[in-house]
Amino acid sequence: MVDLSVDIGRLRLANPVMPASGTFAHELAQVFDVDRLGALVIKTVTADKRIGNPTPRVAEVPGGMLNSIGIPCKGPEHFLAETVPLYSAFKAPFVASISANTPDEFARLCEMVSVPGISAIEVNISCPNIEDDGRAFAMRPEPTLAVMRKLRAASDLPLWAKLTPNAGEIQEVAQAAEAGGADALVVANTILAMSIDITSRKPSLGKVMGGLSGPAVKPIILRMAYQCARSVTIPVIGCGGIMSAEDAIEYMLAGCSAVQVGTATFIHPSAMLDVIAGIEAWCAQNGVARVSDIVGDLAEAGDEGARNWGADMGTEKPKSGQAGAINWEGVA
Amino acid sequence: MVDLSVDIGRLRLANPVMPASGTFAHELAQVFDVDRLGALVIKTVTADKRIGNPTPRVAEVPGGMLNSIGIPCKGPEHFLAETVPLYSAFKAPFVASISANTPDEFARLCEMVSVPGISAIEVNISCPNIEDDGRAFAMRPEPTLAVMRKLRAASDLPLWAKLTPNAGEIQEVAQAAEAGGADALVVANTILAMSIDITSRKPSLGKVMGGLSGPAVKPIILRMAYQCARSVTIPVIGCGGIMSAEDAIEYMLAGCSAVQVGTATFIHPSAMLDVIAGIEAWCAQNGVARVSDIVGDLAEAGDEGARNWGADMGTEKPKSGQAGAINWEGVA
Amino acid sequence: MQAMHAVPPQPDSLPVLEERAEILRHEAVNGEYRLMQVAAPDQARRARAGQFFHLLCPQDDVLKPFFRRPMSIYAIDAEGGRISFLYKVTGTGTKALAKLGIGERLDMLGPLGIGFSLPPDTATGHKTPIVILARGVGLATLAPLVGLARSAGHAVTAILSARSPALLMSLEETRAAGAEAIAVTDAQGNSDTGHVAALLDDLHAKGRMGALYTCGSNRLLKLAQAHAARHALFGEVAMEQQMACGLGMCFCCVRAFREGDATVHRRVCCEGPVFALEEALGW
Amino acid sequence: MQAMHAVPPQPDSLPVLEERAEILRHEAVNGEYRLMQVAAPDQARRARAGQFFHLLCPQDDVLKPFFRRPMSIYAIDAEGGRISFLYKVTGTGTKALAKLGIGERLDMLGPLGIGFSLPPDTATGHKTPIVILARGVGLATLAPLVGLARSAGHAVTAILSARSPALLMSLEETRAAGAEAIAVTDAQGNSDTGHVAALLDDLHAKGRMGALYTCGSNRLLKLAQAHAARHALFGEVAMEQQMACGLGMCFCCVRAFREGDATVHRRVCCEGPVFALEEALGW
Ligand SMILES: Cc1cc2nc3c(=O)[nH]c(=O)nc-3n(C[C@H](O)[C@H](O)[C@H](O)COP(=O)(O)OP(=O)(O)OC[C@H]3O[C@@H](n4cnc5c(N)ncnc54)[C@H](O)[C@@H]3O)c2cc1C
Ligand SMILES: Cc1cc2nc3c(=O)[nH]c(=O)nc-3n(C[C@H](O)[C@H](O)[C@H](O)COP(=O)(O)OP(=O)(O)OC[C@H]3O[C@@H](n4cnc5c(N)ncnc54)[C@H](O)[C@@H]3O)c2cc1C
Ligand SMILES: Cc1cc2nc3c(=O)[nH]c(=O)nc-3n(C[C@H](O)[C@H](O)[C@H](O)COP(=O)(O)O)c2cc1C
Ligand SMILES: Cc1cc2nc3c(=O)[nH]c(=O)nc-3n(C[C@H](O)[C@H](O)[C@H](O)COP(=O)(O)O)c2cc1C
Ligand code: FES
Ligand code: FES
Repeated sequence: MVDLSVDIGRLRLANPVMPASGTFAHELAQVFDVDRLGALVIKTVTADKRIGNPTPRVAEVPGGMLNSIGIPCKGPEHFLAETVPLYSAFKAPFVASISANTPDEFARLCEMVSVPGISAIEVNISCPNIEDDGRAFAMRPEPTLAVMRKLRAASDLPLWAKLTPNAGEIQEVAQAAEAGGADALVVANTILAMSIDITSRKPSLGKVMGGLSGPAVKPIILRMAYQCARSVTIPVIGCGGIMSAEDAIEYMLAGCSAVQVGTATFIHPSAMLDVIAGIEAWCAQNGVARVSDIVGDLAEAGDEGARNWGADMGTEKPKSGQAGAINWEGVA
Repeated sequence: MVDLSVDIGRLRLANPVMPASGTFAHELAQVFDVDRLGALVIKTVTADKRIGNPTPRVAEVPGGMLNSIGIPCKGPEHFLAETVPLYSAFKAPFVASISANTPDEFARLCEMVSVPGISAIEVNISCPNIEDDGRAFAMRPEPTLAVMRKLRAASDLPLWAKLTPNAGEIQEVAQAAEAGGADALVVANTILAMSIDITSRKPSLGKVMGGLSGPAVKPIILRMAYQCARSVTIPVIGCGGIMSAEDAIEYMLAGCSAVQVGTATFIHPSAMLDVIAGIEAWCAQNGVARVSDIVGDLAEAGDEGARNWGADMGTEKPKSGQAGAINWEGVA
Repeated sequence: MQAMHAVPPQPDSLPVLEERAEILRHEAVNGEYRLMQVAAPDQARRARAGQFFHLLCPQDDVLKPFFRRPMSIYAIDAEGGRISFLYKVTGTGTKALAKLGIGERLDMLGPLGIGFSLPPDTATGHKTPIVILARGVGLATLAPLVGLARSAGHAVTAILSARSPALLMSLEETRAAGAEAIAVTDAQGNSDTGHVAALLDDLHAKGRMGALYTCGSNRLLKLAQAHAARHALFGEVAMEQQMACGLGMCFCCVRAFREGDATVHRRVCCEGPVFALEEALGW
Repeated sequence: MQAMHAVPPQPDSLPVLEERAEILRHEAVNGEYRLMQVAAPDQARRARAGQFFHLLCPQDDVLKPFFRRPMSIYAIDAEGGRISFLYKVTGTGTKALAKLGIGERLDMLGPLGIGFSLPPDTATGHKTPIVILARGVGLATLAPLVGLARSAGHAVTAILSARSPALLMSLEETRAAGAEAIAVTDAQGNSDTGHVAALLDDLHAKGRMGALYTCGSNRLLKLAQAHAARHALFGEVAMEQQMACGLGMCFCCVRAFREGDATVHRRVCCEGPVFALEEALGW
């Protein structure tokens, strides 16, 4: 029996797998029992009512998808009256995701939605701050710190800061989010991207540019999750391109306490269950009693071990690799 | 007959396709006549001698590769004595790529290599500036402007500034490069990424993190190339994930005057010839007399046209799409 | 979030299954369309006319096609546990689909969405006669409505439109189900709005048009809306939009609809694909 | 840039071709290795023992495997226009390779790299007798050297090492080529360094070891280096390293070598895969 539970600050999850915001809703309960998930993170809700972006809102690219859904939203009143009762009826912890146009509006919304039934609030600071030329809050450390401080003051619930991979130096943003009072980080949102239909010569998306997600982004976001995990003391939740248990384990070895699965659900609606089952099987096979033990358990880089081709003389142990023989410098 | 020539500032190329730095060398002439390429861009040369990074230096990821080759280099003297004569013997324009640890070292190297036989210098400002905490020059606009000014003063050759996609706001960096005197931009270098072998629990690369290239990055770099092309008046050369003529045409429609092909050459050594032939064929089929005519020739986004499924009543023309019927606002 | 309902909105939307169904038949119907029949007993039992399945077309390199592809149910054999699709080979996804051989398996998610509903009885307590106006993909989507309506006792007239007679499908099947089928084609010059409008006027005059169903053409949609409005008829339209999740979660599949004075977005995958005729805005 | 040479470094490195070669034979040799023969007349004509081909193993979803895979030439039939590979099914690439059927095509880039050279004549003007020390992949890489050396008049002794007798390959072929073959295995307990060192001493004493070639084991490399140094013998080693381009352009395939007092990097793909025995540092 593998212990799959993980702690995200003071919130204990039965397992480390949950949906990514915007890729999950109660309709998935038509396909499987969503209470088997570690948590239920729902689509971002905004302070204002929004219609979302023009269609086409999605496009396929090699190894992934683009989306420019935007955040269609019926506003916080509808959220409190309809959404909260709906999702708090599930047994798995319900995590709201919120966003707003300015730090103050964000804080007011955060206070408004800090109601019973909600286990944590994911604050989607990857969206535009109109007080900073429409740059996303999490593009830079300073506005991140500022908005997180206001959000922290507005709620006693655990706050998960969702970072944007479009930032140049995500570690610094991560540290600012921690300093501002985040209980955990979600690394990360989608990467701004585009594609063009060369036949019509049009951008594939109605809004021209949109967010890339799916397998293509995994190596990039994994790197960012690794950098963030090494830069902060709060838990990091990895999110980007996870399609399988192996992908999730990579994120956990890189230092993530839990993972979110987005795009994979669109291809296989029960992908998250496969990830949970796969993590459990891998732990069992590898003698891991508690999945939390593998968080950050990364070995040192190097050629030895798996790569020691030809060092196969019976029982003699492979010697340490060539890295010892040479002075690796001038790293560029 | 399609006119494939393009102008990169005052340098005319016979066609818009050239190799990306670090993925081409004279050895490719064993496979095909490299004088058929638009230009020959070679591996970055540094001011100091370097051994490069520890092995493993490459890894495969879904839809692409990671590399942490570093810049093994025998120094500028060797470059002038051996490399320049070797490559200037080819008919295609020879483009050197250079890099250094500080702005002054960079400028000195630039002056040193501004010799006959070299048609342009690609300045790889995507590498660490030790005077800025090891951040790449092109991570921010200010150091970009500073280093480009020094480089401009050091050489009369065309200077192509190669930007890093790890920057948070690449348009601002692009504008700084133009302001600093760049004759063209190359958008972009590799995206910092990583992967982990979950069996050995080791990073796949000896240096842990490395640059992602190949099809996976195309939507991201295409977006950056599009943003840069709209932010500057100098030509932009697109570089990232081009595997086919269609990919190259996407970049040109997005505003790129030429393209560089990197990783594709590792899979199919003659990939660049296929891209050239494919561009020519596409132009011929689409009545494009000069390939330079498609640069930036992007139609407006929207549902109409290709997407107007069901508007197939004989000869009647499809009406404008639903975008007209609804007020697309609250874009998020 | 829009449209929150803890219980599925219609009894039609019973729990959804992801199955790897075996292909039983797979053949070209004409130069553009292919018919595919699969064995999927649990899904066939749940399926209703107007619903669709979200098909995972075989993916090749770089996971292309990445998304599933929505495909209407062309025929349901609940007892035999079979479902058929009639699809046009269009792009990456349907081209990959077309290569699947008999005995191979296809990953299908569904049934999804809200199907057709039948019109209320007439004022005199009779079964309302219905008219179906189909073109393009509508020939597939509306096909199972014929059987549904006939077995509920409705008289059915189907106007089937296509570019050429070779592209007309379901003509025989429609007649075999006891419906009248009228074929119009561009090639014969009788498929334009004028001709079809005259047909509808005639059917209405004869008392055979008490409700209107359409799918597959924006022009026919406008025409149907005009006629339904003029005569205050019950009507439905099945809509298309690109889909990612197919389940109502991603909001990519919205289209604009009239709701009183307002224009609202509805998700084709779960609030449709069948919508009230008068509310559709076309595209 | 390192090692600039406008002309190829050896006549061996003649222009390189990318061909889609037809598979003529493809079968399991034992539980680990497979033999594959392809028709590639132009490439076979250029190929030399010790060189390799860079194979594009069939790619499945997400272009996996992404890189080509380097594979030594196991046998060359220049007249018949055929090349053979002997390979171990290891990971993604070789697993995909193993699925290719006879008549299918394999995209091969090559021949690449620098092959084996034969030792200079002895002081007395005789053909120097050579000893081959092979294990693992070395059994494949060194195989064509036997024929090359035999046809140039060299006496050849091959010490073939494996975990078990079932994994020994090329024994019969080696003998058929007129070489002496000595098999040692872990299972029989005669493959450890002590036993092999005694064999080498014995061969040297008998005047049968004038040059040494090795591949496939770091232990055997060290052993060969010690013996070659002690007796001042000519020697070569074929090395492995992960490759991307295979052509010398990317610098991913470096290994460390001794060059006088310095340690330098050389690219296995184009400065090797065959290197002077005394310069290799092992790994
Ligand atoms: C509810 C519903 C039912 C449908 N039923 C049928 C049917 O019974 N028979 C049939 O032939 N076609 C039907 N279609 C259309 C069918 O889904 C498309 O032809 C198919 O998705 C095209 O995929 P492709 O990869 O071949 O084309 P591509 O053009 O390569 O597809 C690119 C993208 O656009 C989307 N797309 C392209 N055309 C359409 C379209 N008409 N509607 C929605 N998305 C589209 C694809 O799903 C994909 O995401 C239906 C569509 C919907 C929404
Ligand atoms: C010059 C040369 C000649 C070779 N000749 C033979 C031969 O004749 N027979 C044979 O069985 N094997 C040979 N090898 C080893 C062979 O290339 C690897 O077994 C193969 O690349 C493994 O690929 P994979 O996808 O199955 O394994 P994976 O482990 O999935 O490969 C992952 C990555 O590591 C690389 N890699 C893995 N093992 C090796 C290795 N031993 N050497 C170099 N790269 C490796 C792969 O190329 C790939 O880039 C040779 C290697 C080199 C460099
Ligand atoms: C269709 C779609 C809608 C999304 N909407 C939101 C959203 O509302 N809020 C948010 O924080 N992230 C949103 N995301 C981003 C995802 O939560 C996630 O960060 C991203 O998709 C990367 O994970 P993946 O590769 O597993 O999909 C959305 C992603 C997709 C694909
Ligand atoms: C193995 C390798 C080595 C590279 N070396 C350099 C380099 O020395 N200088 C440089 O500016 N870019 C270097 N690059 C980046 C490429 O020039 C190019 O920007 C990147 O690979 C994206 O293009 P692609 O997707 O077509 O490969 C290297 C890329 C690879 C894969
Ligand atoms: S396809 Fe996802 S909401 Fe309709
Ligand atoms: S594999 Fe590219 S240099 Fe050797």
